[in-house]
Amino acid sequence: MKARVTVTLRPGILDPQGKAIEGALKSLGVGGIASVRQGKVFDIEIDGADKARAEAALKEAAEKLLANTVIENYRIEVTG
Amino acid sequence: MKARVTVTLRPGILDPQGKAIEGALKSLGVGGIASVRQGKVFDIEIDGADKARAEAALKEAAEKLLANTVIENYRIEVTG
Amino acid sequence: MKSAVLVFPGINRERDMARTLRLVSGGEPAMVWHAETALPAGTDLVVIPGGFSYGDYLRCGAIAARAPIMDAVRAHAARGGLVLAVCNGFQIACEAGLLPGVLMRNAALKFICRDIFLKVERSDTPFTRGYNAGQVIKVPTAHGEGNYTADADTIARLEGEGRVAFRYTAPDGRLDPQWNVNGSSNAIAGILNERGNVLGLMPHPENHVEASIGSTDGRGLFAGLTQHFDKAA
Amino acid sequence: MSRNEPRITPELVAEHGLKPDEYKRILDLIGREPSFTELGIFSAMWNEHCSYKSSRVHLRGLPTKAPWVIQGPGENAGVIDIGDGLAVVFKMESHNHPSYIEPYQGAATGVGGILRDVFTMGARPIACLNALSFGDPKHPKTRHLVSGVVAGVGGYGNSFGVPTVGGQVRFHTRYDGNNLVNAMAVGLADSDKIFYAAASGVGMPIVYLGSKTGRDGIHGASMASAEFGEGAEEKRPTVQVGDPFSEKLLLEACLEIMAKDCVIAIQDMGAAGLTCSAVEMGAKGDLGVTLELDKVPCREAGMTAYEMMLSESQERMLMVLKPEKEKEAEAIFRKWGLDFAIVGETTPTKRFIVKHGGAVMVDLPIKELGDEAPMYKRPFDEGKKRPVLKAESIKPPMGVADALEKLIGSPDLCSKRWVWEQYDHVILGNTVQRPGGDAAVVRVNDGPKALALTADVTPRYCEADPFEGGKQAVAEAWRNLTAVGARPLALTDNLNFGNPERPEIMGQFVGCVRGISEACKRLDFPVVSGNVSLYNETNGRAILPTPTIGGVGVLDDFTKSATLAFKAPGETILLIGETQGWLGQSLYLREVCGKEEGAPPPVDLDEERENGNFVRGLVKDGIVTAAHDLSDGGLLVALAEMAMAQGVGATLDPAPGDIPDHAHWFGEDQARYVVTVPAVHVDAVLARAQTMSVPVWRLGITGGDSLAIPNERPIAVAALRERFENWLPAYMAGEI
Ligand SMILES: Nc1ncnc2c1ncn2[C@@H]1O[C@H](COP(=O)(O)OP(=O)(O)O)[C@@H](O)[C@H]1O
Ligand SMILES: [Mg+2]
Repeated sequence: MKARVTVTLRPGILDPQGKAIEGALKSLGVGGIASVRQGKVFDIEIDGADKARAEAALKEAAEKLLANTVIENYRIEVTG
Repeated sequence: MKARVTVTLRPGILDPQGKAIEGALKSLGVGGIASVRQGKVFDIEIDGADKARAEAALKEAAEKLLANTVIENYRIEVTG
Repeated sequence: MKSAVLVFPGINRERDMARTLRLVSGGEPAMVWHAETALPAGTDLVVIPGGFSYGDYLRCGAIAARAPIMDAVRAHAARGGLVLAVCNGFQIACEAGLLPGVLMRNAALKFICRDIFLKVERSDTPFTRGYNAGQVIKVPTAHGEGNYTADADTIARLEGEGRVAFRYTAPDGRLDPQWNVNGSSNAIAGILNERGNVLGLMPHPENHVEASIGSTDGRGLFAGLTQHFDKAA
Repeated sequence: MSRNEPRITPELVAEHGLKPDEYKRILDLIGREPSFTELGIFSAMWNEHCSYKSSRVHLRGLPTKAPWVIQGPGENAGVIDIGDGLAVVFKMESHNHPSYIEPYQGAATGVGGILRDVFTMGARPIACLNALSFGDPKHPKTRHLVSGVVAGVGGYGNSFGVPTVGGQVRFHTRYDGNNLVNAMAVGLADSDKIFYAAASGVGMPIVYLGSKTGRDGIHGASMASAEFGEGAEEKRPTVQVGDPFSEKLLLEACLEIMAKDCVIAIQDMGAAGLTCSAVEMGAKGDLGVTLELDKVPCREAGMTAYEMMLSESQERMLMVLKPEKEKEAEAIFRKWGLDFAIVGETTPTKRFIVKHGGAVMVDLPIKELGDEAPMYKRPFDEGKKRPVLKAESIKPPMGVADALEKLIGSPDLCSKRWVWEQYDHVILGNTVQRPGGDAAVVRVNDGPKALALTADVTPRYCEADPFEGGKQAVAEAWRNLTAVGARPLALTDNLNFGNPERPEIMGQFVGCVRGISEACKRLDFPVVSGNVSLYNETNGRAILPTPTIGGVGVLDDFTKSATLAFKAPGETILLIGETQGWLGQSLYLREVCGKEEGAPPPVDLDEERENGNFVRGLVKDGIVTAAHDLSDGGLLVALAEMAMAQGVGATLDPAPGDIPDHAHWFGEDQARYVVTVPAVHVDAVLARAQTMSVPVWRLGITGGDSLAIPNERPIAVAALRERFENWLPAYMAGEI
């Protein structure tokens, strides 16, 4: 099974990377960019075909390692 | 308008970080993880309401900066 | 030798580089701000120094590679002018298309600052003429993303065309994965472009040019460049 | 006076960490009920972190003066004169609580904060150190904390571009719920171009510089002054994220405008952000300050006055500008891509006035905000002295060789390479002695002058006897500087303790400060800056008392510094100082015998001074080929460290026999050094020692590839080194 875990910064937490990218896009002359925030995606292959089990494993992975839940939120999608 | 650009490594390009995360998840005892590849997401706010224009700007942003197209693919979604 | 050291926001080894150029070549390098669009007239050598341009945000070197000054650097290289790109400079040069490949996270996923050993693969380039081919030098590394990677064709071409300038080895010059500090493909530490006038390398020869501060093994690179231009002049 | 703010209730007052009598003090001071924003300001200014209300009365006793001290405690950092028109600016500060909650960002912003303190004064940072204390390696959180903290310290310093050249790492179960992250920064400035926080002149523009203000770390300062309970993790939304990139820009921009003579006063925004910095600038200059919050660059929409005044967003500064230089200064900041906004002005009124959305949100007497902060003489109990343990009463559970191997591979004594290799310690090209020696040595500009830098404390001694422990921390720092050949000049202290409302904790604090004070006086080693971190305890269990000392010394010629490695075979090894075999509170007792008992070794400051001056003289005259001071683990551990450094062994003389062997080899008597001397110089050294009445003993001869001790199995240096290097990487890889 394939899944994607998307990890994004919680609202209000400073995103220095996003800020720098925003500045760079502006100075490259890319029009209309108002703000950028950067996050991560993890594309994960999981053994087995039990969706509930996969979701549980992904949740564990996100909580234990993929996301720093002090400053980040995460979302899990099993894609097929 | 809000949009998301997702940047992932092209298939076949080595991903040491994904590999390491894979190993770490295994040693944490998270069950059934077969492989992990890491990518990036950019949540972008764009001025104006013209979707076609926004998409053009996002494509420009991705091509010029957000993705290193030698090793990365990107996908654009205007989400609202 | 007239050298120009590029200065990007967040770059932080530009002073180290300038000081070494001054010390070894005797000349004062020009410090060139990233927003400039031209290099100082008569520039022989462009140096893209190490550091954390734009905080290494997005991808190391990505934002700096798109700075206004880089068009001038590309033009300089296209004319056959020399470009030395060290550490973050190497990353910038790859992002700017001056050199092939990418520098990924170190295999150990950690920043590593350590003296390492480099085998100088050839001595017939302006950058390496201060060394003997096969010589092993000790220089410091300090980076988190120096794991050189490229597709198999590119690696094969680099090897086939003798464009690998430096390799991570054991102190005796032996190839040994234990001494490949960041896990680079084929232990590649430094490469040349096709024309041989752009060198990118991860370690910091500029930090090893005085016996009292570690070693003088880095001097050869700068002394060789100085000679190259003195001869030409 | 202010609209839409919550009503002040006793609950709200309590949530702000203000005790009822403290609130009454506020009412008496301003003669009315404070607004919500004002309450926030009082809580920030009057908490332990900013007001030093429990510690102030004791800190007054610290010696802070010497002819070479330009600025003692009271500014962002201390300043000392090192001659040639140069000054060294330095300070250490803790970021303990934030690093427990989010180790990477907590440690990173700790480094960022202390760097700002240093460059605010006009100095370019040239080195960082860090002293880290973690819980028991077996505690489930420890590995995660070590990994995050070390990555955070490195992540910030490496990107900013300053070498991190020294520090300390220790483990003890008493830090389980409260790890310590003490970061020190050292900068270099022209001694006649130091910048201070005191504003001067009425009607001068107050400028906001750096990054935008967000809701980061609101209540950070009050959190740093609260004891942890079970729910500590809930304080999470206050996490600050460091941006070393912006800080590097801020550094360059600040130094550029300082060089252009634009600045009247400057102050970084650290704890309690805009509030603390604005109040300090005004109060120190005997002026009032008016702020217009509508002009403050904000990262988020709809921020309230309360939030803006208490935000601890990083990488920000406040500056009083020479009005005629406004355009020039602004152009510099714009060039570096930083925010620049005039947010207020100085006034003659001595009032602190804050306006937002057309309303006056704050109107307070500016001097009293700081001066009238509560000050407590908390009751303290220094506790009973522990018994002096007789070496004879401690049975050695194993032989000397086995004990050495055990000690050298223990968490506190093993190599910290895994840590310092994650720190760029060579950038700037001036690192003469890298981490791993007694003190780091950093060349000043192109030399020949150099600084020696160290951070030290032995918490187990402080716990067993706060006064002796305080003395020892200073003496050890002084000794480390001396061992490389430097003249110790001054120190910064970072006093980490538990809850001062408990008399026994207050007793530790008072005892340690008295000890520090005593040692500083006798060693001519003044305190020029420092920081106090209290309430480091969880569920009533406090950390070990940990008064970290950051020492700075100077060498006239960097090429003459001594290193600890045995250099060549055939050299005579000499011990300087008296050995009684003190095993109480030793690492031998803890690691080998499994006991933490007894009184710690006493520190005789006269001996320290005389032995140290003797060693420094030998180094200066180039007579010794290696020098190393003795501390944790005692004599044999020191010899092992000297042997491992370059792989040169030694043949050692037998223990003298008047004390038990294990006490000879592992006792932690103070004021001692080991040096090596080429055979030709031995007589001269002995003669010199005699004229100076310094005790010297011959220990053996360097050479071979093992440590050979009579009647013990030979200890292979390579095997020892393997143990020494292995523990930390193996632990971090989860193999131990
Ligand atoms: N333990 C101490 N010893 C000496 N000086 C101290 C100590 N603690 C704090 N100080 C001094 O008190 C002043 C205020 O400290 P602090 O609030 O930590 O500074 P900042 O506002 O720069 O964070 C500083 O000048 C500091 O050097
Ligand atoms: Mg400060």
